[in-house]
Amino acid sequence: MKKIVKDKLPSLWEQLSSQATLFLPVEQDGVVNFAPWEEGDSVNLEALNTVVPPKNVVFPQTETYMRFKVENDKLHIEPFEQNGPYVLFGARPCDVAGITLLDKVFLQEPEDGLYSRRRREGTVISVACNEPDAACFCTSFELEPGMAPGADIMVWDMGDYLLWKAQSEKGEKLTGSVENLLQEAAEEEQKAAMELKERVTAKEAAAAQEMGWDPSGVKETLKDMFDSDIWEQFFRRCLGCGICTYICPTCHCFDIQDYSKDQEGGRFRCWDSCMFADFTLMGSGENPRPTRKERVRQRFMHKLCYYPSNFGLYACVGCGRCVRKCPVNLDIAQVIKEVGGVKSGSE
Amino acid sequence: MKQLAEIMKDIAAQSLSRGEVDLVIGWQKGPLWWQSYPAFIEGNEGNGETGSLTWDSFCVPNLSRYLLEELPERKKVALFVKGCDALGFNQILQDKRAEREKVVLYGIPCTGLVDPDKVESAGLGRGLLEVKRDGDELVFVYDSGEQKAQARDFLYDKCLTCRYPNPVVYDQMLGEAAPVQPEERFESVQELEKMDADERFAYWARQFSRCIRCFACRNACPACSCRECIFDIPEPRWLGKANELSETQFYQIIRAYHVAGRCVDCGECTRVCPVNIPLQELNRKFIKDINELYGEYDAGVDPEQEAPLVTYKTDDPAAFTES
Amino acid sequence: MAQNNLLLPQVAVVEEISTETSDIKTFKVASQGGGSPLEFLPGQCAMLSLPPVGEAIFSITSSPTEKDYLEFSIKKTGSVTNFLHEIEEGYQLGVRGPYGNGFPLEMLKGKDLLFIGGGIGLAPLRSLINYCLANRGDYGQVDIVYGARTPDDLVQRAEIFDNWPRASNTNVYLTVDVEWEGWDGHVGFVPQYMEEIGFAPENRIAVTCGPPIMIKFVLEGLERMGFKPEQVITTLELKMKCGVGKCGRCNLGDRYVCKDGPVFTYAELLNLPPEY
Amino acid sequence: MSLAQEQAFEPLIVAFCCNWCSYAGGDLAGTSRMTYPANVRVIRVPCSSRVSPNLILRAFQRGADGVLVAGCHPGDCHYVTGNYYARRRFSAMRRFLEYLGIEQERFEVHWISASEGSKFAAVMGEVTEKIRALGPNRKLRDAR
Repeated sequence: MKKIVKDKLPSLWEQLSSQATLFLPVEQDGVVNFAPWEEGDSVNLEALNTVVPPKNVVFPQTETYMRFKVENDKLHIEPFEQNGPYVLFGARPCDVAGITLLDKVFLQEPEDGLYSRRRREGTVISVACNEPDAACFCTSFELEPGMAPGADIMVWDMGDYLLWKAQSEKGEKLTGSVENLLQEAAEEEQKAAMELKERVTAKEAAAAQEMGWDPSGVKETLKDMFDSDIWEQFFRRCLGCGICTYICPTCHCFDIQDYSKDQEGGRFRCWDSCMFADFTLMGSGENPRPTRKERVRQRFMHKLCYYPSNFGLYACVGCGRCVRKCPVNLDIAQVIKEVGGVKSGSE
Repeated sequence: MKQLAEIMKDIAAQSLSRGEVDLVIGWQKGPLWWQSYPAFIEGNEGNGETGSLTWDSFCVPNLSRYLLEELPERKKVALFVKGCDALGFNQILQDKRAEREKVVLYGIPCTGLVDPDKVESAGLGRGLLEVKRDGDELVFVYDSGEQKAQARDFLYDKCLTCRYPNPVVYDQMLGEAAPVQPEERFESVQELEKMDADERFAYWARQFSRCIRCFACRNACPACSCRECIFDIPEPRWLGKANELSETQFYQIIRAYHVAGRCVDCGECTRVCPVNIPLQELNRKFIKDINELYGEYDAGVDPEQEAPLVTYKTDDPAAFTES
Repeated sequence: MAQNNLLLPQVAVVEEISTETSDIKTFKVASQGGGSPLEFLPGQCAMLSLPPVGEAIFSITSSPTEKDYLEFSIKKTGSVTNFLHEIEEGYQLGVRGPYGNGFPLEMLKGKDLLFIGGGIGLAPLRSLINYCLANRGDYGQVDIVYGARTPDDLVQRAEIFDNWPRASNTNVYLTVDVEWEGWDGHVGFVPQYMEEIGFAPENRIAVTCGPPIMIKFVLEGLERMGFKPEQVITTLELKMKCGVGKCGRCNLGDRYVCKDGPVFTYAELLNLPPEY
Repeated sequence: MSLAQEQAFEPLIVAFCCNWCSYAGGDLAGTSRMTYPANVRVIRVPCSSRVSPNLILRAFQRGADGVLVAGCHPGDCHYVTGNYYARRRFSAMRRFLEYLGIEQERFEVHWISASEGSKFAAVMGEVTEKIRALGPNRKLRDAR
């Protein structure tokens, strides 16, 4: 394992950004989000979670993929792509797990070329969490706040320095390219990091235990709960906004739209939300999910029942973003608790 | 405040059991200290759920907005209103989206609500179990003990400038009137007005560049009561779905304009914004200008009065040169 | 450039446009160099692209046995379809696909087939009907019950009045919802008419498509006639965008209608949330 | 902006003109052989109060350097009161756009009657020159 002293981080940003686009958690007006790093940006590696997860790096909120032109009644269509190598530094382990869940959707047959190319071109560096907060519950999904198996490089914040461990070929390659800034980590330093990791995991697991969260059986329970009255107590307070879906590391619904000026333009895909009234509204005026009740149910059923039935895993990583940001506290942690407490058939 | 919560529980149980209303909207406590969210209690005696009603420093969501969805299906609905909620209710009345006689309002004098972000920034969030209000002070409760602080330092900015902490409309008032001591509300607007055009543009462009287009500001707003929002209409699609600065500017300008003269200044838009865009400062610009040009007007105070942008006087001044 | 951008359409030409009803037209689409832009199965769909208006998904109404073109019967309902109804022959548009599972051809082999269609719902059925008639030996008796609101709303008139009734061992039963001047055929709703005629369920598969309300009553009627859910096939229409099971819009339980459907047996539908 | 660019800059102005007064004023300017800059694209609307802020913003998004709304003089509205409402709304809108950093001159409102052909030509000329002096507008433009 390697380490980098924190004084050298500015040099690291410079060096990394000279070889690729470097996404870092950047603070602006009190909000920390991943953004392509520029000289003078205020980097915040301490913020537990960015507001928007780094899914927008692998699956941008708006992504133009085609240009078109109508000329002399002829239609010209051309693929359009604007990417290249990038480094994502500072993703939390839950964020990395979120990307792994997106992989299952976008990389399954038929493979989504736009997404897979972005995934190939990026190197993901995860920073372990030393102090998860009350909204965190990643251990409930068998994740560890101190470890991201899906990351190319794993980094632990040890105070004055970051302990650095390459976990993949891509990670080794990037490590080699910044070797000049790294030092070998001593045995006891490595040991300290692993101890910290264990401690943090144990602490969060204990907190989850105390809150009574146990999602493990929910995917089975929910199979019989489509018609349950339980949804009544959730949907009424929902405002129908898209915060939960847009800040969720695993939500991936999108829309496809065109823009144009005169006879030229482009086609893009952009995030969309199953919480929005027009998400399933058809041209005929029919809407299979006409009210907030069906939409709220869809969101939670998809994460906790439908996705697991297809991929074996919950589409939730316990990052706590919806817990922190839902304006009316309609978060997945509460839903898990409520639906887990109701045995099938007892309704 | 515990006392007020008890009164709320009793009154909710009474009005449901007497059949006066078929739904009570109040607040309930969630598992975490900052979670107090809208609660919907129905049925005879509320099926014993009225006991879960709460009132604390986090009961911030405006309940009157829910009338848009709930009222059409109900005979009569009771809800608790803080000062800002009452203004919102009146605005919904003025917009003819609710009938006064179908609603029972229980007024709550409000001494300001606590902004969880301010608690977190002060480093008080770790291990916090509960926040209690004790007069002008807040009591932060931890496993290890309690800590006290001045409440004012932790209130939402919108509460610090609140001019109507006591409901302007109610059927029954619960508790003594709260003191009215608002700070000047147009200060930020004035600061921005002092900048030059390019600075102002850069300021707002930076704010808008963070917008994720979640529409929470619209959906939380008691003045955004259109049955079908112009931003949702597919044909013609006024608002493009791409997250582009130009589209976001379009969205935010039109959103603010649509509530100009009807915005009750409750500040919910700013509160719910996940990326800290100071949306209230957009709405307040309209309020300030309308006050200056067409006379002082407080939306939501009198639902019988006409909103300033749906009326006129023949000798109105203009903000452009008339010739 | 990515070799596998699933969302990228190819340019195709609208060779012929025929007006079916006041709000339905059929479009014949071929590659720029001629020939069908896609290979597909009956019941599959394709995404038509009309920059800058956008994309919409339609079921292919021609049979795969027609190799020179794709046909789409399209009703005016939204921005894309309104635009489509304005274009002229020779217009260039984008096509991508085919999407979806198509009808289970193996399962239909050797069976008597009962088609029940309403209005524009004939579009996907027509592909299968013509496919079966082109491979007549593989299937038993073919019965087609088709109706629309008025006689003027019936589509594919040449086929429903002439071609299909003349095919061997094939019956066509037409009906309209309301009495109409000049119409001396059956008057009444499709589901009732279907039950009036009566079809034995033995060795028969029913395939239905039409407005949701019609499908609802057809399913009930088929059940009364003794059809098992496994013998009934329908095709769903939900809002779709990507066509490849990723954008989430047509998610129905753990299925995606664009990819796992749009064709489902009634038995499969009973296991899915009723959100269609 | 370099001098060459500045000289090359031809502003694009979108003028929403009320059918009954200002558009007729424009017609009169035309039939009277008065000239005004070709930079102005006139869009005929039934009344100045029909012009929604959506239209104003859309014009800026699609490349307008300045937007003008022209209607009947207060008191002369064909629909009696339309321009009184317009006066309030566009006053609020104009100040709001300025608050967002859009120079005031880029959004103007003028009252031009059907008989004021020369005023129509003069206003179009003035507006064009003001915008020319300000330079191109990028502030609300859709850059795609």
